Amino acid sequence: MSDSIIKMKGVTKEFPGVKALKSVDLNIYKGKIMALLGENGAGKSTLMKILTGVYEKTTGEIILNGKPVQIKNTREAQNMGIAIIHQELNLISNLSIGENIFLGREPVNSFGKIEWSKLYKAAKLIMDRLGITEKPETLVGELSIGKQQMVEIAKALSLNAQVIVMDEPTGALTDKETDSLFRVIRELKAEGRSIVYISHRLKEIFQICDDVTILRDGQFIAEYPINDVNEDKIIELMVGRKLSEQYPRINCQLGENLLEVKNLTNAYVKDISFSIRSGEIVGLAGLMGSGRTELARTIYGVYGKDKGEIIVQGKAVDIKSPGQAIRNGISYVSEDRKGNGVVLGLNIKENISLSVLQKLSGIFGIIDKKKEENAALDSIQGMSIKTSGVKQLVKNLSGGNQQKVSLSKSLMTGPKILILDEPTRGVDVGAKKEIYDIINQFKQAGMSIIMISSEIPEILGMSDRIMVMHEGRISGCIEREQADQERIMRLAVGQREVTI
Amino acid sequence: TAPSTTQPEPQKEEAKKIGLVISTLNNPFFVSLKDGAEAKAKELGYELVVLDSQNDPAKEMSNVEDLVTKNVAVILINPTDSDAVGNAVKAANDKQIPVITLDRGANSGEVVAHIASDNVAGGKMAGEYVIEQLGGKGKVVELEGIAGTSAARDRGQGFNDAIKASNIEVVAKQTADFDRTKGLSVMENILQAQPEINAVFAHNDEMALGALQAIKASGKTIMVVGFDATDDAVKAVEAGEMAATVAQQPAKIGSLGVENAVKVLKGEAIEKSIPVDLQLVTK
Amino acid sequence: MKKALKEFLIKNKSFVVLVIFCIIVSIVNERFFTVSNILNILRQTSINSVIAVGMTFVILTGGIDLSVGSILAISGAVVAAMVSQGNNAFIAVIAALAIGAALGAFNGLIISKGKIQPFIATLGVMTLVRGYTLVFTDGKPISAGSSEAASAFSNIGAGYFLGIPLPIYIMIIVFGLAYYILKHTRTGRYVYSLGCNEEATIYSGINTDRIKILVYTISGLLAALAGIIITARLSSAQPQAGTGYELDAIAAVVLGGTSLAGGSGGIFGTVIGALIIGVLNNSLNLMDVSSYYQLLLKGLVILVAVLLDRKQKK
Amino acid sequence: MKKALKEFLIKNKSFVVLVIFCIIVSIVNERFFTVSNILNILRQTSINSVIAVGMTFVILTGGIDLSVGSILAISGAVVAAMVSQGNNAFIAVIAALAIGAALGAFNGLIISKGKIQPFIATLGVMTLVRGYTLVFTDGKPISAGSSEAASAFSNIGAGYFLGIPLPIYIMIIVFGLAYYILKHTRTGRYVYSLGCNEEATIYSGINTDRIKILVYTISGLLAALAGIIITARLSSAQPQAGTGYELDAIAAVVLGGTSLAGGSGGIFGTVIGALIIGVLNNSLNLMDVSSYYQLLLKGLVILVAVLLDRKQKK
Ligand SMILES: Nc1ncnc2c1ncn2[C@@H]1O[C@H](COP(=O)(O)OP(=O)(O)OP(=O)(O)O)[C@@H](O)[C@H]1O
Ligand SMILES: Nc1ncnc2c1ncn2[C@@H]1O[C@H](COP(=O)(O)OP(=O)(O)OP(=O)(O)O)[C@@H](O)[C@H]1O
Ligand SMILES: [Mg+2]
Ligand SMILES: [Mg+2]
Repeated sequence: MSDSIIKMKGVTKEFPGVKALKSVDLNIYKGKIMALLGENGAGKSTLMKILTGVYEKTTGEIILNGKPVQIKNTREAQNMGIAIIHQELNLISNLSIGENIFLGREPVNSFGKIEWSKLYKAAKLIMDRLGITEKPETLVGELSIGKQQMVEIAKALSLNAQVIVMDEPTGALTDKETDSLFRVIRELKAEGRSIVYISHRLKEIFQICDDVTILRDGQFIAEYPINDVNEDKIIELMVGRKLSEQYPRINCQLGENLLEVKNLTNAYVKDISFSIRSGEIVGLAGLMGSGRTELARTIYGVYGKDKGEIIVQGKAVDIKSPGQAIRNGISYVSEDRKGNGVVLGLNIKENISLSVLQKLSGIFGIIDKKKEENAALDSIQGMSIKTSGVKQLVKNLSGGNQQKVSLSKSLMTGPKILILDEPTRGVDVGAKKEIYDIINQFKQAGMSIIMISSEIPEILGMSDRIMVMHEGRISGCIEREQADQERIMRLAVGQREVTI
Repeated sequence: TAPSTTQPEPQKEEAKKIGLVISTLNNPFFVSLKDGAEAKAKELGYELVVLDSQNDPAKEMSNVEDLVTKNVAVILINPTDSDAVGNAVKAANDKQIPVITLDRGANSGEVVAHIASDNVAGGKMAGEYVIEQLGGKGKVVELEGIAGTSAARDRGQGFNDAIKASNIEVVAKQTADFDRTKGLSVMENILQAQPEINAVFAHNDEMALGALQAIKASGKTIMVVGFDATDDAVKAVEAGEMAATVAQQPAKIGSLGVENAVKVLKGEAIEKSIPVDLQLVTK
Repeated sequence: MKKALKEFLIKNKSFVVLVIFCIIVSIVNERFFTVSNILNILRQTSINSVIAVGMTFVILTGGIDLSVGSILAISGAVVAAMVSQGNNAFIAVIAALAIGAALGAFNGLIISKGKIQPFIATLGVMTLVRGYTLVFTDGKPISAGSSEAASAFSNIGAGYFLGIPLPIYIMIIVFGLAYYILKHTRTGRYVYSLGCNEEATIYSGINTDRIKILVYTISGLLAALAGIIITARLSSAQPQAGTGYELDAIAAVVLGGTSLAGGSGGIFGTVIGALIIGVLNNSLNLMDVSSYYQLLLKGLVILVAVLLDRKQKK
Repeated sequence: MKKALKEFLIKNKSFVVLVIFCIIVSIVNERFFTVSNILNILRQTSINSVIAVGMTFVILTGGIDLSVGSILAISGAVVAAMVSQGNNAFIAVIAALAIGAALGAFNGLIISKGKIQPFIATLGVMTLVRGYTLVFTDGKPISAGSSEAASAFSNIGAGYFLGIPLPIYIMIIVFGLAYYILKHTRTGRYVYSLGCNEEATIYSGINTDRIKILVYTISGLLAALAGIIITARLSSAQPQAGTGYELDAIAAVVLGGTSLAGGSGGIFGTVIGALIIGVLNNSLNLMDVSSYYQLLLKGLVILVAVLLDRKQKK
């Protein structure tokens, strides 16, 4: 085998009450791309945080170029040539793109003044390479999540590191950006740099990785060259059993129109009209920034509307807040779980019950703790949430499990109309399947589901009908039978359909 | 030095304005002083501008500067502190505005008159009364005002000077910040610590009245002497609950201040030092 | 059993601080650990405790309330004025509580609907209400008088029941109710959730504006209650009453381990925090420490207590 | 051009508030808008401004510094004591500044390394330092005396250069330096970054502990500078000097549009905020508003100003 630049040996990490890593090994080879795979909560991010000095390991060894090293903080890791793109965004929203990219490494003149022109020129260079078209002076807070993710990548690139860890970098990206990223990754590889690549999208792994390392339950399972394994094999190693078909789409009897939107218009979306029937899944596709999230949040009452009507079960409803949306049977699972999907500081039980405490409490608003706990336990079981108990803080769950908590919370309200915004972002294959099964279950029960997703295979696999948005408008609507990747992309970039 | 501007021309309307910079209005004593001054000004037909320094010499300085800008005819200052007021007085001096100090003096700057009753003498008066009532020996508690204020210093000094000669012992000396609520809780605590107390001297009536509540609740009989003779305290003395309070006649200080300011305006000569009698209010 | 105790002590370091502190003071001064002094401490603590309970609600949502001292003063002035005019004590108390609650609701309103930061909003209200109290009282204390109503009223602060001062009962009831609300009711849960993540709470369909208005109303109401107790004890209301009390209340809350960022902590901690401050004040008086050194020591104790209580680093 | 102006005004509503306020006062009172009164206001504002600049640094990181008033007092006491003992004024000033910086660094240390919340840490230090100041001064004012050193020293506060009081120059220099540091140096950017997202700042390899220590040191240093100016103006140091100044400084920062949550705002806003407070104090005095109503109006103006300045809702 080729030289390993980094060897992690017997790494163990204990959090209070959780043994996240149990003697894990990882090899990173020079000029190679190592995939790090595992279910949600397997310990991938934890292992990488140890490598980059965010966490201290409990025991174990890190060997860099044949020499054991201690990495105490991010700066030391950077100095050793190790950079990381974190799974969750870590940007300063009040600073510009350029400032974020060079944060901590700004060029200064001899008076200590930052050389702005130099900084922005250098930033522009990296941004061009990644195909980010915004001005480097733009504040990061004004960017969509996807663009922010690209800035995060630019920042890691600017470090010129020998080893770059990418923890689910494509979670928020569309295909176009993913392509630019892969191009850059291949260039980096050609330059002899090493990359650790974490993703739940197995297709990507086969596109760019050279080797795979698989973790399960905080334990090292196996390392293979990519050519020695196939997708099924990897899934089996990850979840410890075989999985059936990926997208278990089912056909249901379509019922009445549950939701009808007419001419909905505000600062973000223009003249949106559509309807959805009971037992139907409508996929909502579009490029990053096309306004899908805004549309969902407008329906959900987060943003006000300037014009238009929302009709639930034939009755026009006035929705000014999420509370009113929920009371009208509409629920929303956010794409930004850290920001507004879950309450990280509360425990699982408290999160799951948050939207329905009204139903779980009696006189004077006294909460029926027994009922609450049972509801939470049901969800944990139904969703296979990996946790030490109902009282674990959501903060300490892995990303994917947080997503399941977010979904559980919405489902608790017993919605008739469920809007899912990137429901499987950051969710492992096994859990994805579980989530699809759950979605289907509710579809069968007669729910209307709007599913926003940037993964076109998922959209194609799950939806009965696909709506595509472009610049705040619906640019087209395709029946499932006529849908394919190319047609969706054409609509997404704003090309009107010629046929039909 | 300051750029000398032309001397303010006396304008008809403003010539009647008198400024009063008062150390604080958070204390009934100074409120009475202000009331006295206001009543007198009304009687004599002058407008009185009252500015509150909130016990802060820097604010006091600003207040004097603002009065200078306003071009008042005379400034009455009740200083927050005798040292710190000096530059404020000088600021008025620079613009040839006469200054009269009330209650506390100024250690520098030109002052046409000082009207006050002496805090040290008042403390002494209280001390002597306690000696007399206790027959020259006993245990007393001293409740101090806000640490670092001149009233607390002077009254404490006078009191302690007086009892030095006797066999009276100060068994506890604690601050209650001139505040009635604190007077209550501090006295409660001292009552827990000291089995035997014969008298309490408080640097103002507010603390004395608070201490009185604590003593009443404890069921003990302890003589309480306060300072300032506020309405509430005088009532308590009349009711036989409080033994005595030192009256400084703040209203009189205020009204004398305005009276003399008017004399200055009219060009009459006035005394440089105008004492206001202290009185011991007892039943 | 032993393990549970150990866990309790690790989680509640401020409790340990309090106990150790009490032991030291008991050794130094034998009068400290007597029934009468303990009742004394509890009664003195009741004022700060009642305010600190309201402050706990506010701080748990991530807010702060600087106006409690001023609200205390105006409520005290109103109740004293009403009682002195011969009104029924009960009606006067209700009126004062209503004023406190209304001012608190006003705080909550400008913070939630007006979107002003709590620190500056309540700073403004603190200044405004203090000014109004001075106007209302003309800067002079208001005596409750010596009518029958007045003596009924003064019982609230000075009375006893079964040998224990009434303010102690009030404090215990307030603590108990607050504990129950925060632990076991919907509202309590929303308070924590709001403090942890406001946006997620809104997305969960909860009207966070209402929660904000509620916590400031509770804070105002309890500040008024504290004002009534003080006024009743002294049979007189001071225009400057309550100045600086917000700092003592905040200190009690934080010493009790509640985070100023909101979302974590609770009433039990506040009980301990208020007691630490109460014991500190009492013991410094008992030991006749000079007032300059009292300040020095108070600052030191605050720092040491929070240093000991701080969250362990990862 | 016009558009740029419009944008500026929308972004800087506090500036508009200040201008409108000044116009109203000028109409009501013709003595307001005179050279001598404007110099007067600026000089009065200098103390609060200097403190508020330090506070801006602290608040931008998401912290708060309640100890500035106490640091002001001890620095003033030290400089007065040294000058009165015949030391060179320059050396005395340096010593006082060093003490302020050291106390600020201590704040920063216990906040960063000790992981104590800034509010409670600086509350502890505020109490402790006030106590120590009382011990140091024995509760009495310290006069700078009338030596040559003393008169040289008093120039800092009372002197003029080209007809303009020296404290105004000091204020302008402090503003300018702070503006430059925040806008154009790494340190400045890290201050914003830390206030906006501490974790992300740490992940970027920045030593946030050092930034925290630095901002509190700056705050302490500037509080000491303010203490020196006051002491020089009064030729005497008061043990109770600076009490409550933290609130005025915080008010200036927030009125200037800086968020107490950290990460957004800046020095220009603080200039405006300090001026609003300065003009308010001066104009209420000029217009003969009685002191009780002054408090009332001050509270009202704070509320109205922040209501106007608040961020627009989406
Ligand atoms: N700060 C923490 N405190 C306690 N437990 C933690 C903490 N961080 C992670 N864990 C636990 O460690 C385990 C591994 O988590 P980690 O985030 O590394 O998973 P992951 O493999 O990255 O999963 P995902 O694919 O969902 O991102 C999980 O069980 C998680 O609950
Ligand atoms: N805070 C903001 N300030 C200004 N513009 C914004 C802001 N947030 C979003 N936008 C803009 O609003 C539009 C919609 O963005 P949004 O990211 O919600 O779309 P989306 O279709 O959900 O894409 P994504 O795949 O990123 O979720 C974009 O043009 C985006 O740039
Ligand atoms: Mg992860
Ligand atoms: Mg989106």
